[in-house]
Amino acid sequence: MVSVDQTARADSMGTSSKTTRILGGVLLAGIALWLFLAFVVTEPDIRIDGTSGQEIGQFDAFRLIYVHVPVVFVAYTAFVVTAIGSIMVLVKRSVWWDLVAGASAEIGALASALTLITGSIWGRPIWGTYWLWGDVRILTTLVLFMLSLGYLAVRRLEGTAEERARRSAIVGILLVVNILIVNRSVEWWASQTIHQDSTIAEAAIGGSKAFTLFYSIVLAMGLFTWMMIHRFRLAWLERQFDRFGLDDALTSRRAEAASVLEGEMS
Amino acid sequence: MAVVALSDVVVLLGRFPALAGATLSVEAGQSVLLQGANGAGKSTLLRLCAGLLRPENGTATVLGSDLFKDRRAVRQKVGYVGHLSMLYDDLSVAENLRFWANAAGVSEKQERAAAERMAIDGRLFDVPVKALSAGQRRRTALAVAAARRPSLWLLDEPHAGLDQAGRDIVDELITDAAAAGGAVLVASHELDRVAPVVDRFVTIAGGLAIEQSQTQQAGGHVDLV
Amino acid sequence: MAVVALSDVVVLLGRFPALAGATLSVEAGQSVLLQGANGAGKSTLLRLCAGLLRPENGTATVLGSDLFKDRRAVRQKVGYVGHLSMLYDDLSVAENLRFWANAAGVSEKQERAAAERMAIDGRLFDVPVKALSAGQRRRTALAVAAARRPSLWLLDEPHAGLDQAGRDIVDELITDAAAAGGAVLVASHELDRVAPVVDRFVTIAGGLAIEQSQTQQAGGHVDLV
Amino acid sequence: MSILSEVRLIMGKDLRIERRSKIALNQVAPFAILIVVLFGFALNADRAALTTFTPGLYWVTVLLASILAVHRSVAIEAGEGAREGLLLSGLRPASIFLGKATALISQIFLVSIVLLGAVVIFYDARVDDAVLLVTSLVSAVVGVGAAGTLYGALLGAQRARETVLPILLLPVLAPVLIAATRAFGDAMGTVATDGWAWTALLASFAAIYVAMGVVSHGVLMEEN
Amino acid sequence: MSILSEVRLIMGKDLRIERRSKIALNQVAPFAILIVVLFGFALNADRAALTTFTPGLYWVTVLLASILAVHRSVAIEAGEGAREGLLLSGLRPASIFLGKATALISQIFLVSIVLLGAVVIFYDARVDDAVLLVTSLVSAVVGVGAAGTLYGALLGAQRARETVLPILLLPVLAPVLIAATRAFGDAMGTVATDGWAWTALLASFAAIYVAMGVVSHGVLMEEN
Ligand code: HEM
Ligand SMILES: Nc1ncnc2c1ncn2[C@@H]1O[C@H](COP(=O)(O)OP(=O)(O)OP(=O)(O)O)[C@@H](O)[C@H]1O
Ligand SMILES: Nc1ncnc2c1ncn2[C@@H]1O[C@H](COP(=O)(O)OP(=O)(O)OP(=O)(O)O)[C@@H](O)[C@H]1O
Ligand SMILES: [Mg+2]
Ligand SMILES: [Mg+2]
Repeated sequence: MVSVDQTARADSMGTSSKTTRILGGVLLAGIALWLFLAFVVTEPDIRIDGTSGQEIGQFDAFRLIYVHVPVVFVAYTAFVVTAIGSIMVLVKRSVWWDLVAGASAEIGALASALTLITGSIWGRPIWGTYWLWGDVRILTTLVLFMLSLGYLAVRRLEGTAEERARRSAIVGILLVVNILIVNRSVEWWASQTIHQDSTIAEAAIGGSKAFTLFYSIVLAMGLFTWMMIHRFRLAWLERQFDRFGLDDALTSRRAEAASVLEGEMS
Repeated sequence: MAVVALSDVVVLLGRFPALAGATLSVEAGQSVLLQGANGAGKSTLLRLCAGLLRPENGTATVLGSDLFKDRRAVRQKVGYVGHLSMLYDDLSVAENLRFWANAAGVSEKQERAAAERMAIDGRLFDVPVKALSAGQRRRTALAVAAARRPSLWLLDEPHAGLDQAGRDIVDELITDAAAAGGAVLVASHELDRVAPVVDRFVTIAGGLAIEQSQTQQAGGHVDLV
Repeated sequence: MAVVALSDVVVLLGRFPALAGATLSVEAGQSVLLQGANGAGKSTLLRLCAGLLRPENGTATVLGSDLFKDRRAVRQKVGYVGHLSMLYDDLSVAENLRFWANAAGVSEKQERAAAERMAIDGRLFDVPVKALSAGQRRRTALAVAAARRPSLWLLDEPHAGLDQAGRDIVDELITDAAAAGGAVLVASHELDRVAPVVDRFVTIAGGLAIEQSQTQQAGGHVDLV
Repeated sequence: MSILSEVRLIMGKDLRIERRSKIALNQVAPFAILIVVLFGFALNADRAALTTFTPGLYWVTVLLASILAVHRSVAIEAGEGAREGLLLSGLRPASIFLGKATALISQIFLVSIVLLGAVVIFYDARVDDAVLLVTSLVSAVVGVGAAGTLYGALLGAQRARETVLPILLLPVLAPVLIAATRAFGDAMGTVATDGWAWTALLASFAAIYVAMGVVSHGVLMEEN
Repeated sequence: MSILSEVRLIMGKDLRIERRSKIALNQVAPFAILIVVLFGFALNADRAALTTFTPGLYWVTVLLASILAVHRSVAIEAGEGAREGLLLSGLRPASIFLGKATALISQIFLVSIVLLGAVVIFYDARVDDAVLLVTSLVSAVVGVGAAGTLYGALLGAQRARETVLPILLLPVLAPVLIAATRAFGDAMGTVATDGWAWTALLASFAAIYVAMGVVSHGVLMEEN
């Protein structure tokens, strides 16, 4: 239904702009610097045990912190944006915010998945297991990830754009409510945690490590912004594309009436 | 004021423009036949007027309410009978009538009258709806709508499945409703049947609504092929 | 030999005798209209002949097979089109046609011919069946049955939902089938429509089949109320 | 019509359909009991383990059975387009939510009582604090029923409902599982914890979901 | 048409519908993972218990997920009366059974592989004997798929199917649960038992149900 020249039009639009290209360039350089900081500048986590004199610590596994912690921040930010977007859909009846909420939730789901994956990989050498039951942060992250999958499943249900927007908005708002409840319950359930505190304390984070961690969080937020813009624009273009398609579809749909209209004239 | 006032209305089903800029105005006391080829958009138009679909473009007012803003107000006032019966399969005919009458705030007397009007066989009152034949089901659905005495009737192929007696009743229903100052939209392929009982003919084609001229109305039959 | 030979057949739906001793015989080359009030037992009779219901009593032979013993043999040979379309909602029209043609061992050519015969719009081939309008769905169902070139047609209100062009096609289908030596049973309430194309009239009432006399046939309209 | 009589109308209809089809009683309850028995096989009939984990296994089973009940509650409206009938009826969305939720809650409650009998028999569960047990049970069931009705309505007549519903509902109900397991643990004397604190959490969950249901049902029905 | 091409036709149709709707992949698999997680909560995060009971919990979950998959497989035919279409088509009942069973088995297999990954991560399951594990898995899945198809066909378009199917199927699958749990216990090193003997049992179960299905599908379809 979409004619060739319209396809071309949509192609030439793309999802980037001058600003995002610059941002992209900066981020690319940022990633190079990040790799340099994470693998060259910073030391692995090696300490000497006071009594036995053996080397202990997390060794190179520690470097995972420069991925793990930043993606957590991205996940949290993304879901906050989803919640805001969902509320705005209902308040302003705007599809724009629906696309924001959707784009952000996708990134949030990805980031929480990455948190789980990097955390599990990290857990294997440090705790001797991929998974720790009874740890608040780990479990809330998991449930958060699952809730976001549910939200994305709802976004994919059938219906008109408006219908889907309202439905998803309700689930999006419930997402936040759910996160709060989950947080409460898991906190009570598993108040003990062997998760991050000990790590930071033992690894004596400071100096170049602290800087690199801080830097990677900033970089991750930059990446989040960049991805948000692109994902949103893609969704927006898809909508526009539907609009172009709609014009054609309307024309060919109306053409079906031609014979009847002729009969009416004569 | 027009009971139905649609202007350049577009309705999307998925991405398909089932209505592609339809314009139609129906006054109180009028009955209108919607005719047209399969897939032309008749059912879509009726569902739009019932407040069950959202218009995408254009302007649309039904019974004084804007379909973009307040579909709920519209829904309560129309008598829509579509392809699905909207009955509970596990409940008996009597129970279904009772429930829907209650839900619409209709008195028991009015409900009885509607069942009688549709000539629903007394034996059927205790039969669960799932066991009904196609025509019996349709009668019950019509009775549910009739009990509410709607000011706008939206009938999607109301004769389909009904026997001779049932058909006559539907014809009466249409004439009476229009006579009482209500408006009626009937989508149907049985032109010979519906032609004598309606005031106007509208052909739906390619998602557009096309008014038929007097001469064609007189013929009572418009060939679409 | 008669294509359909029912004698005193009783069919129970739950505990209700939807057929209460029906007797009917149809020869090859004949087309028969089944008429009668809602709930009379027309659909039940057709489903019985399609081998989809089990007779309780009496004797029943269809296409040479005893319905008490070998319903499977019957099922493969009939072209039954009932209220449900028997199509897969998630597959497109083309995929449905292909699947059912394959299942019945029908060649692709025959399948194409059937779709063409039912004048299924080319645009529809890629539309999933769940998105079709009532009439489009019915057309597709008829095409599936037509592709099999059955020797016994069992049509339950085949005109319902079809537009003018579709109705003409169904009429043709009935005439052609009978002319080619097949047998056709059509249940319908549109007597004026079906009367001209069938050879015999049978009224179903109270689960019994009552042959109509010639004179009544000529009238083409039997009032049942 | 007053809200209350609207709620009674919807609830009465759902319960009457249940009385007629006896699905909760004859099918959901046996399903739940079967799962309890399967756990017996799955845990290798390890008596001690069964007793320790009774609260958890009980509540996983209640959740699974509840999903079946929610399906049924939605299916009642989905069949012949009755959902659209409700839209056209002019009933208040809030009443529809409350009516369906009440009917669902009473069915889940019934099933969970039957199941309680089953774990007492099969897992040899003992009840130390009956008041706590019943209070937490009721709070949990109200929460499950309210959340189930809300998400069920959201999916409505979607054909994908059968499979989307569990993945939407189960994470949402994870807190109920945790809290109810703990509260039961206390009431059955298998865990040393403050069961009443957990019951408070269950009650708040229930309150939040009933409120959310009342509010959002309007939005859902208004604009679908 | 040969039996083989009939089987391919039916299987191809079911798999095409699955590719279109992606239900097994996007919905049944997440559902299964969710249950695995819920067990974590339910067993109070008792690490040792989780590891010991991994095989049992895994198989209870596979069975529950399979029930969803069977529903879907039956629902495909139930919707617009396609089941009657198949009756009228002249396809051999045995081919219909084999076609639907193959499609179902391949979906359950996919889900159970995904789930295996989940228990390795969440329950820290380790695999000592991969050959035994895979052989028993395949045998069990074939049995579950065959039995599911058979009972699914039995219930057909019954509206009560959603709730009857589990209570019909779960008792039938109890032997699979026991045998597969044992075989996995051996393969994962949590129980000292002869996993191959249990696998033989699973294989016989599968063989019996495939045979029963081929034979009785004819009777079921002939005489419904
Ligand atoms: C699947 C396993 C894991 C998950 C789901 C997970 C999740 C999280 C989350 C949600 C946070 C943010 C905490 C907050 O600020 O609220 C976090 C932070 C952190 N995680 Fe993990 N984690 C996992 C495994 C690990 C492992 C194995 C280590 C290292 C031994 C680790 C080290 C850290 C550190 C150092 C932080 C930053 C601490 C802070 O500033 O709060 N994590 N993780
Ligand atoms: N997702 C979709 N993709 C393509 N076409 C669609 C889709 N959904 C609906 N349609 C088309 O929209 C139209 C709907 O028409 P509608 O049901 O209003 O027709 P109708 O005039 O009532 O026809 P009938 O006489 O057959 O009942 C059909 O042509 C159908 O093919
Ligand atoms: N369980 C039951 N209890 C009572 N009556 C039943 C039951 N099942 C079916 N019936 C009755 O059996 C009859 C079935 O008739 P059938 O569907 O064959 O009618 P029909 O002639 O096709 O009618 P229509 O013109 O309305 O399609 C109906 O009268 C129906 O009420
Ligand atoms: Mg229509
Ligand atoms: Mg009938």
